[in-house]
Amino acid sequence: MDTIDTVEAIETVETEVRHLARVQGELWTDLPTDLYIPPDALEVILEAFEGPLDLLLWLIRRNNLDVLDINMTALTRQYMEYVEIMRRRRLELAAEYLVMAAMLIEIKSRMLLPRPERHDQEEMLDPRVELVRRLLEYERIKSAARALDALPQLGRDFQAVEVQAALLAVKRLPLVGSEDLVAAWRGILKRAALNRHHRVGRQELSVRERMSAILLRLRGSGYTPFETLFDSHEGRAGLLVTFLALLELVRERLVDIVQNAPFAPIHARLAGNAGEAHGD
Amino acid sequence: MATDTGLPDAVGHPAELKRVLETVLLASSTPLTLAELKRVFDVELSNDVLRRALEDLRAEWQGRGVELVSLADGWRFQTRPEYQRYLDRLNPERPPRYSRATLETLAVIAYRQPVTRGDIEDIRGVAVNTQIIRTLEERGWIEVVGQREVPGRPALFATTRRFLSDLGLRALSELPPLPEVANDLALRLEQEADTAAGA
Amino acid sequence: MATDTGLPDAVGHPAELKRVLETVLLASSTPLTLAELKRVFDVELSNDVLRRALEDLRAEWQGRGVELVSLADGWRFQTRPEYQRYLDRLNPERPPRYSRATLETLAVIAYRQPVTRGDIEDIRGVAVNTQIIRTLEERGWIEVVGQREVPGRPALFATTRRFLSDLGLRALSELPPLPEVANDLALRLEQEADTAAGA
Repeated sequence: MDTIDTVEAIETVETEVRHLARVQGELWTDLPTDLYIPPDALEVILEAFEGPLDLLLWLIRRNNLDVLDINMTALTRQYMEYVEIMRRRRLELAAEYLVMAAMLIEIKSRMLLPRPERHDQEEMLDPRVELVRRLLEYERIKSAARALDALPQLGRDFQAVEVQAALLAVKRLPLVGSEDLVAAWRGILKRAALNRHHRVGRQELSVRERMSAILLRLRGSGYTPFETLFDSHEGRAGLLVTFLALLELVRERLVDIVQNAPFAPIHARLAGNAGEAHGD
Repeated sequence: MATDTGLPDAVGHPAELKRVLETVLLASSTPLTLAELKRVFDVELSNDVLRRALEDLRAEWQGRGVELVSLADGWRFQTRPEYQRYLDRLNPERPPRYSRATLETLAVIAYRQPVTRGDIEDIRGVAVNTQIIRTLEERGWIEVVGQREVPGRPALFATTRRFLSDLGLRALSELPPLPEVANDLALRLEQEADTAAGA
Repeated sequence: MATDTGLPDAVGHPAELKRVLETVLLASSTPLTLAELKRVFDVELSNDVLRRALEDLRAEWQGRGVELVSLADGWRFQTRPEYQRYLDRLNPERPPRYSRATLETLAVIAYRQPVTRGDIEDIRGVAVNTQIIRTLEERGWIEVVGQREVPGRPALFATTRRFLSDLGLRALSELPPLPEVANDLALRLEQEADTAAGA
């Protein structure tokens, strides 16, 4: 399975390179051996590889070399041809390609030397081992990269669901409690150092609330019979609150109370009432 | 019956048409118009077919925490307001707070209503920003209940029923009585005056 | 039976518990952990009760275009890949595919974490472009988890839970397995050593 993966990977790159290297109607399937290469082709070849390891793997597979028993002479020669052509074309050659070239030459020359007698473990190892280890590790990562890319990916192959909140609920509104109002009032008093403010008690609040209600009631109504402002179901306390509210409204010149003649019906209306239609 | 993707043909099967609509609408962050929804299908669908499928889908979602709604700019799924409290617990961003100026303005209107802007400014000792009044009006907590008959006929503000219910009160008289700060203050001033006199 | 919000008590009613879970999960763009889901309810729920409700919910959604999945960083509703073609028609700009260099860098970090930039360069044989690291960080797929205690103290990169979730996985162990080339190599190296020793 893994071998198949690897072979597939190589074939993919190879197809890619072949495809990319189709320049000026000519198909570049082999690494160039002559000196003339259309610069465009070389650039695409270069771009098709992720680096020297990638290039080496491609060369190995293309030449049917055994990764575990690389013919260093053949590999080094082909690699150097490639690098040389790039150098001649003055293409910007990543330093890594040259470092790899040096490494290949070193391995090749060490292969030519007779194996030293058993000194220690290090010395006994084939000089190619480190290169092979790196090539195989890189090949695995290449294959892993493709496997990762094949996984379904959020945003590309599926989407996260995000249902919006109802429009009304979208805006978070500040929470206010009655304590906050008391605290705010305390702040006002502290700042102003007012002592003319008397205590606002429950009784007075009922009156002020009723004042607002009466103003709303009278708005747009012109003259309103005085007694209709009272609700007998409220009981004495309620009636008293309404009466006090009316007195306060009159005192603050917000409401006019009119009686055209003694014992005639009493009417209330908003003070001034300019611009509003008169009911009577 | 099945296309190459292994999905039944959406158009020929009302159930699959609904599944696709549901999926597309759930995945979209913005409302989708009929025209946009049509684009999703291989085959041209009539508005009628589409609308019927959407109505069916809306009915299917009845009684759940998310509902399909038709808005001015298209159809979308949205959470029902009743479920907002659960969402809020998940995302416990600190609730926004009103500024001190806003709270003081609200307090003056609540305790001294009906008041004009001038009254509020007198009591607070500073100018009242128009934005503050607008914020409170938009919240539905204050309203204009009349004008004072003085030059300029300034608007008189009062708190609304909504204000009371949002604060969990039945009547204004259920607001806590203002503390004896004024008395404390008066007392302290007197004491200070005494101390100063005695010194 | 009903609370003041008019909603039945979610905890006492498995159906309502599921409705709330469904709503909260549908409304969240990021996966939600059990701990986060617990926060949603007034009453402390056990992991078992919660997990059972989630499994029920997942079963309820079977066969639709949206599925409930359990990921590295929690539970999430997401569209099934089979429905992507419909979503693509609606929104034809597909996200760009990552370059081979980016994917290889990601693979090194995913399979060999924690790694420094130097480690990545060793494995890939080329310098790692800063832009690649930034792209992966911005996607929220990799993060710095520490420094290696060597001169220069290079940053150690690892993949995030988000990376796993975005690929539909719960744990690193669910990543596609690396091909086992290494065994061949190990064998070969042993043989080499044997041969050398025998010579």
